[in-house]
Amino acid sequence: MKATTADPGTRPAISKDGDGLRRWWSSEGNEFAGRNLALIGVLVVLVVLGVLTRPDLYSDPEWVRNNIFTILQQASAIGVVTVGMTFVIIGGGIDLSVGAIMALAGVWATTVATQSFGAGGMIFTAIAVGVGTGLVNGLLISYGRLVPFIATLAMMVAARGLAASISGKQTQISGDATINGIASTEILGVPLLVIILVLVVAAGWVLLNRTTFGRRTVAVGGNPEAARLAGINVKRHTLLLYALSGLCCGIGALMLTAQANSAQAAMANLYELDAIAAAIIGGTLLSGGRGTIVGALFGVLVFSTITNLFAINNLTTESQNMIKGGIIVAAVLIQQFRFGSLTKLFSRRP
Amino acid sequence: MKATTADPGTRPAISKDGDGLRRWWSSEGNEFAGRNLALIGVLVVLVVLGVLTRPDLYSDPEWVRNNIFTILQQASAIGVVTVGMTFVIIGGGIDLSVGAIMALAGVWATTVATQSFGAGGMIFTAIAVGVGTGLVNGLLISYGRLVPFIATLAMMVAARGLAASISGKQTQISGDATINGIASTEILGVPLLVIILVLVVAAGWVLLNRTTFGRRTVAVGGNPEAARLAGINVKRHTLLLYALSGLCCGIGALMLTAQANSAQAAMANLYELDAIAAAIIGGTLLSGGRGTIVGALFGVLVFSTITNLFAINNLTTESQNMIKGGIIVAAVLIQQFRFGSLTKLFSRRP
Amino acid sequence: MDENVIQESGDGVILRLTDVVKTFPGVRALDGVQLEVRAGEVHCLLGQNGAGKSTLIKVLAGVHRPDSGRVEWRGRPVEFANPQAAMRAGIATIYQELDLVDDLSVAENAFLGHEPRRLGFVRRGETARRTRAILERLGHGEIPARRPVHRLPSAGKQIVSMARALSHDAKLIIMDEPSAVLAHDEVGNLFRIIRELTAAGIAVVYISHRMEEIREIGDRVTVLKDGRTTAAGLSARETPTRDLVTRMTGRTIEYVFPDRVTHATDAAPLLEVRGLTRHGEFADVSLTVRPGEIVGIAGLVGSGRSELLETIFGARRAEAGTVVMDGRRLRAGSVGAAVRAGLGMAPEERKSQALLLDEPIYRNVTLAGFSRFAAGGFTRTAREAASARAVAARLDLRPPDVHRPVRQLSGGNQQKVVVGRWLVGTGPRNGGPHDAGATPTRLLLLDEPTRGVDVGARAELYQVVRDLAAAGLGVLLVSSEVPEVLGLADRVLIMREGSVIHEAPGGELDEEAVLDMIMAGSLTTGALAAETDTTEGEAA
Amino acid sequence: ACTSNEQGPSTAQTKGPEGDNANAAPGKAVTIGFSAPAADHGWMAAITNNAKAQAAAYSDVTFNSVEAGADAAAQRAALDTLISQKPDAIVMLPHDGKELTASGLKAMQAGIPVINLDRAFTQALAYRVMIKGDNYGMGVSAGNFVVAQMKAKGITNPVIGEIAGIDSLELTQQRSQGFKDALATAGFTVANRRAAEFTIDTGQREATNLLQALPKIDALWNHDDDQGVGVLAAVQQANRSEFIMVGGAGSKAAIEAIQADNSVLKATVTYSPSMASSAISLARLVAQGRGLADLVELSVPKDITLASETITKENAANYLQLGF
Ligand SMILES: Nc1ncnc2c1ncn2[C@@H]1O[C@H](COP(=O)(O)OP(=O)(O)OP(=O)(O)O)[C@@H](O)[C@H]1O
Ligand SMILES: Nc1ncnc2c1ncn2[C@@H]1O[C@H](COP(=O)(O)OP(=O)(O)OP(=O)(O)O)[C@@H](O)[C@H]1O
Ligand SMILES: O[C@@H]1[C@@H](O)[C@H](O)OC[C@H]1O
Ligand SMILES: [Mg+2]
Ligand SMILES: [Mg+2]
Repeated sequence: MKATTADPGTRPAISKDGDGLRRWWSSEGNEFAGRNLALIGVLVVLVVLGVLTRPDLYSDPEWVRNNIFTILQQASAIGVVTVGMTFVIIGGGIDLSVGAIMALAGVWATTVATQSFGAGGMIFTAIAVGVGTGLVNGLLISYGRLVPFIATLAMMVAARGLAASISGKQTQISGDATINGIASTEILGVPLLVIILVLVVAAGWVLLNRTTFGRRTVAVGGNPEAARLAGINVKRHTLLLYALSGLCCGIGALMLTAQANSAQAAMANLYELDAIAAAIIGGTLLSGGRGTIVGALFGVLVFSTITNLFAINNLTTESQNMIKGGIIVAAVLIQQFRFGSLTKLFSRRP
Repeated sequence: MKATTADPGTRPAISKDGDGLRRWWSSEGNEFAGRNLALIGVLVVLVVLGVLTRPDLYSDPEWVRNNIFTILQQASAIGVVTVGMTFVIIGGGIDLSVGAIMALAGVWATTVATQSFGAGGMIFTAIAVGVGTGLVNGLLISYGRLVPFIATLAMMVAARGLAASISGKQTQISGDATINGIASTEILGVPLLVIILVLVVAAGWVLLNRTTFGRRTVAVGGNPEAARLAGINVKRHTLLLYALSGLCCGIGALMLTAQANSAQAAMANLYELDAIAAAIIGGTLLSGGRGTIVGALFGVLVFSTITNLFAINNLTTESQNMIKGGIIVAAVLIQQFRFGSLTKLFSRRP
Repeated sequence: MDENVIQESGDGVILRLTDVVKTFPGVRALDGVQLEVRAGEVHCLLGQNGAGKSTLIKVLAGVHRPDSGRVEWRGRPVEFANPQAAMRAGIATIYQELDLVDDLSVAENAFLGHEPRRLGFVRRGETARRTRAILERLGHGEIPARRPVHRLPSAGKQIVSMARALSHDAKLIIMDEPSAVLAHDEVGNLFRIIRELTAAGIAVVYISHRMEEIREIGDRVTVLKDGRTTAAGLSARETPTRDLVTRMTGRTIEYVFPDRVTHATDAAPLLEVRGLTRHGEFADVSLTVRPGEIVGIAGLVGSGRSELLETIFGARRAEAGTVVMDGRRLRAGSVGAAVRAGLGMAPEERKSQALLLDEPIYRNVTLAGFSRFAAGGFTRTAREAASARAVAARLDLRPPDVHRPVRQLSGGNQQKVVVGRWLVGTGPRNGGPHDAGATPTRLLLLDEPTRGVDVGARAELYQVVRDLAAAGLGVLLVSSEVPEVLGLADRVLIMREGSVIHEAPGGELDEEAVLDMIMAGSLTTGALAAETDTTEGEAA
Repeated sequence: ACTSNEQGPSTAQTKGPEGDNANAAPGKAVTIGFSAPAADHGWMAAITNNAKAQAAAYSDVTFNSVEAGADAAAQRAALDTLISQKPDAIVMLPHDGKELTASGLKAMQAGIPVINLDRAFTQALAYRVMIKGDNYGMGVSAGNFVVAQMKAKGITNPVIGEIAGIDSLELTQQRSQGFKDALATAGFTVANRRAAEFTIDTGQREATNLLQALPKIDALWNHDDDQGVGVLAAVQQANRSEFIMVGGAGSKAAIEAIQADNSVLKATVTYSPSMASSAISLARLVAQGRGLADLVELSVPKDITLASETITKENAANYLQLGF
């Protein structure tokens, strides 16, 4: 949908070309740098709140280190899925089926038949299911001309149904030590899940900002007609975007399965909402044409840091929810505020 | 979001406008008439499926009459909410908080304190809570410049939290005979709930198609910049749209409370998804600027007819879901097919 | 009624701007503008693309607030807080970019924001009736008042924009390049209305890049350059063109077409179109373009030229007929196939069909070619930017910073980006191996390439097109400006109601003859709206 | 009657440390961590409230609750946080026993005894004590009651309906299986089964659908008394009364209705959230290294499964105070 109010963010300041400092980490320009800085600010505030409310815990460096990894691990599977979602949204679409695809991929990968092929078979299955369902989404949308919202909603319903039917509505145990090990392995002291997240985010960043695929994504989402008249195969590209999202779901499903040592038709419930919200909070336009991977990651981190803050403070669910609503609003308002003033700061003429 | 594929409908051939038959019930023109006809076709197919699978039930006219009212009653609360949602979407926004607002309104209206004021107090409370939260949404979006998706997501989380806290997470029984009677009263053989639905849909249709408010909604969603240049107060209008959606939630909450003789913080779960899906299936563009109330009603009816079909055939949840996904896809494909050929039919030059 | 009497200060001035300044982040769009408009005159604003004309009128219309300076309206200093305030004060505006709502009808658009209403209900009959009256006045009574505007061609939309301006009881009407999307006959119609308006004492501020229009309709001229007034109150009829152009650009420009090169007519055709048909748009069109040849298509608005180009390019699927490029038949309805075969198209509507408004200029320029710069799928933006800078320099893009989002460019400069897309890498070779983005395009389809482009840049563009042809490219050009077609094309096709009715070498036709031919069909006035809305009678 | 509109746990579900009980004597001060899924309906809310109230009843217990959001992943994260704070024992009602077995193991390996509440872990290593309800048994009790009633009425080929809870939960499957097995002993089958979502509005919706699909029924089992409020509303709106209905879990409203005997609801089979109170008591003893006073053993037993009792008009008075 369209923002109905004029967004001051759509007309960013002009900067001198060469200013590397502001550009290096977000090739999309100041605006995004500004937004990301603001999100880092929000994260810092959340951590400070944690320190203030639980000085006892935060005084133990070992606990702090563990806590950081806890937050990151919690963000890992949803973070991977959010990368795919960000591509889809930048490309002018939306994917409501990510949670359901994760469940289907997880459940399929943990059937007795699949598990008999070992870790390789499970990984292959999860990825194949993810990419396959993503392709179906893409076909329905690009060649069947279904609205993305409806096509992926249908997939969401259908994939959960299929997952329930494959699993017989039972939780399926993963007996594979390699798969389960994904959740407990550390490499040089860093949990493997965190490493996977970092790799996927890095790959997503490169893909979006440094490859022709990324450029086509922006073009297709920003003005599909212009993209088409410039010779870009809009339909095929759209198809690929949903396949990419499906791929991320497959990876995410393996990560979740490893964490739970099991999979279930109801798992990853409403991940689509979280992923979309994280992408948007990170600065991706829901109407397509622009967005950032790094921002989306920060969006995910904001959510998992909030959850962590609530947990260490022992809040009841209802107060959690009320406060969470407030924090989301505050985070976005801060972002806008910071962004506005940063822009002014950067564009001030000597 | 934007359709990522070029829509050949954006520059349709010029057709004769004069065909009154195609226009009388949808002032928005052929295209919508085509879509609505197609949705009626889908409804007919669903009913025929019912007849074929359960001839025993369908042979009893009394049962058929009851069944029609059952379907309509089930569609009533969500139908009312969908009318508000359709306005918000046409106006370029989205409202993810409708389910949560309904829960909050329902729970607030059934507190012991409110109930002590009787039916009037309960109705007033539900409406006031609905409009109030809608106004908060609207303020955040129009004056706080939050993206609608994020603002209403925050409201969704916060309103459920508040509802849980008000209700102490308990189911609250409605002891008011007048309120509960809404669900069982019939007027001239037609259930009151159905009458309310019809009235709200009619009012919505008039508001959209015959008043300045409605025409401005189309302008604000279709081209906010043009609306602003034409002197429309886009911010205030946006605010009013969310208040309208909140109003519908308040009414819907009362209807749901009457049906369940109670209210609960978890009620109306995911109604937002259903309402958005119904609006879109009915032909409303998620990007704003175009939509029909009658289409949205048909969208709701398709969903409740599907549910009814499943129930009379005793399908398991998992097959229900798989088939439902398929039906949604098929419904939209049929619509497009019908729509395309109808347009051609109507626009063929002599 | 009294307060509606125009209060003129001594010399009939109703609007006076003094030292108006408006800055956007990083740009001083208006840098001390003076303007004085008298009641009942047509006051022309002249200036290069990006000079600040649109920004100035947006200040007048209450869209932008000036940073400093004074605006006096009918003798009183004013500051319009929003468009509504300006409208209420009696200033109506036709904006450069069409500002209509696609899904509202012609009548609803005309009266958007001030609908005739009763208790909140739109008086639809009244709205339609008043709209029809205005449309009649505009000479377009055939446009159905109840048709959604997205079903009108762009010229029809322009008429609706005008109708909207006339729907207000305005004392000043501002028109920002209204003729850019109008064809010859329509411009005549527009001028008739303007004369009616000024005769009634209404002032008109008129912006156009076409000198002959300024001469015909204008009373006085104010020239803007880089956000400053460089000349005010010149006579529109008497000031020599050379003078005006010099004040606009700071240099002298020969407003002439580059020489034609003669070339072999026996070369094998590059493009061969046979019997191409799309019902309701055009029928049985056949044409050829040889390498090095510029073929122009003249015709009225709505004669099907844009659809023809789009169909050749595969953006629309042909219902019958073939497109052959280099002896190989192109797959119908596939832009990809056309691009691979060496076709390129600069479409008619820049905003909806060509630009990524929020992306930087250079990425818009290289939109059709970034993959040719890429290595192994990885983009090389530095090279893209360098190449885009070269294009920007050739077309005199202002400002020339290619990292700026296209949205911030003035209308004419946006148009340069659209055309520039197909010039990437075609510049004078600097010999190096760096011409990675050299376009493989060998046939260029140009649809109204100079829409909104200023005199200076236009001359550059003509030269560029000639150079391309000289380098062996074929060009198929559609333009509603007959002199442009005649001056640039080697061969001219004339289209009327979807058919090619005449073909002749460019040198053998004159403007008069062409106009006669294309107008012959306009008697039916079928161009803007094919049929009248029969439901309206009953509804009224 | 808006009985359940009042807040607060019913005190009957908390057992104060009474003087004559050897376990009542305060022991060493302990911290008990607690984690249960977010409560969105009465039963789950009662679980959390009961745990809190029971902990408050002990002077030697500090209660540290981390309510974990919407799904297993969120709960896992909350538990990581809890484990890192090293409480003396953890009481955990997992979203899904299998999905959270790994977290149980992790806590046990960190030296924290885990009391697994209600939804069972898959490995014995993952918990010190398990206390749970009997989902299968609940279905059996409901089935047995229906069979007995049908026999008493002399109905040989009854039409039986079932309104289940959230269908993707394993506990729902177990309940349905128990119901089916018990019915099978008399040769009965379920004619139509709809799954609701433990909420009133979905209960009303699915019951309406089911009643529409079965123009005449003899018996109906609804898995959950929370959604039962909606089910009863639907029954009343459809003007149906030709059948008997059995509820599930044992809410106060349901027990009152059974006692009043003015609706189709004739019985409910218990699945009491009081198990959360018991879990806290057990956690305290385990953390303090004590056993159950009435048992010979010196430490708390490993597995406790509550019986699912059938509440009817006859015995309703006894259960009223246990209703939640
Ligand atoms: N919103 C904006 N943000 C930043 N710069 C802007 C914005 N709008 C206009 N500009 C800049 O202001 C200058 C004046 O633009 P303007 O549109 O007024 O030119 P113009 O005279 O109307 O040109 P044209 O003949 O091409 O329409 C240009 O340099 C343009 O890039
Ligand atoms: N958006 C539209 N909706 C309906 N009909 C259209 C639309 N655009 C063009 N047409 C119709 O298609 C035919 C050809 O129009 P087209 O725009 O191709 O003509 P053109 O010669 O290119 O004129 P222009 O100079 O406006 O581009 C006309 O009958 C016109 O009315
Ligand atoms: O809703 C309850 C469910 O959450 C619990 O696990 O079992 C009893 C049910 O009534
Ligand atoms: Mg301009
Ligand atoms: Mg054209």
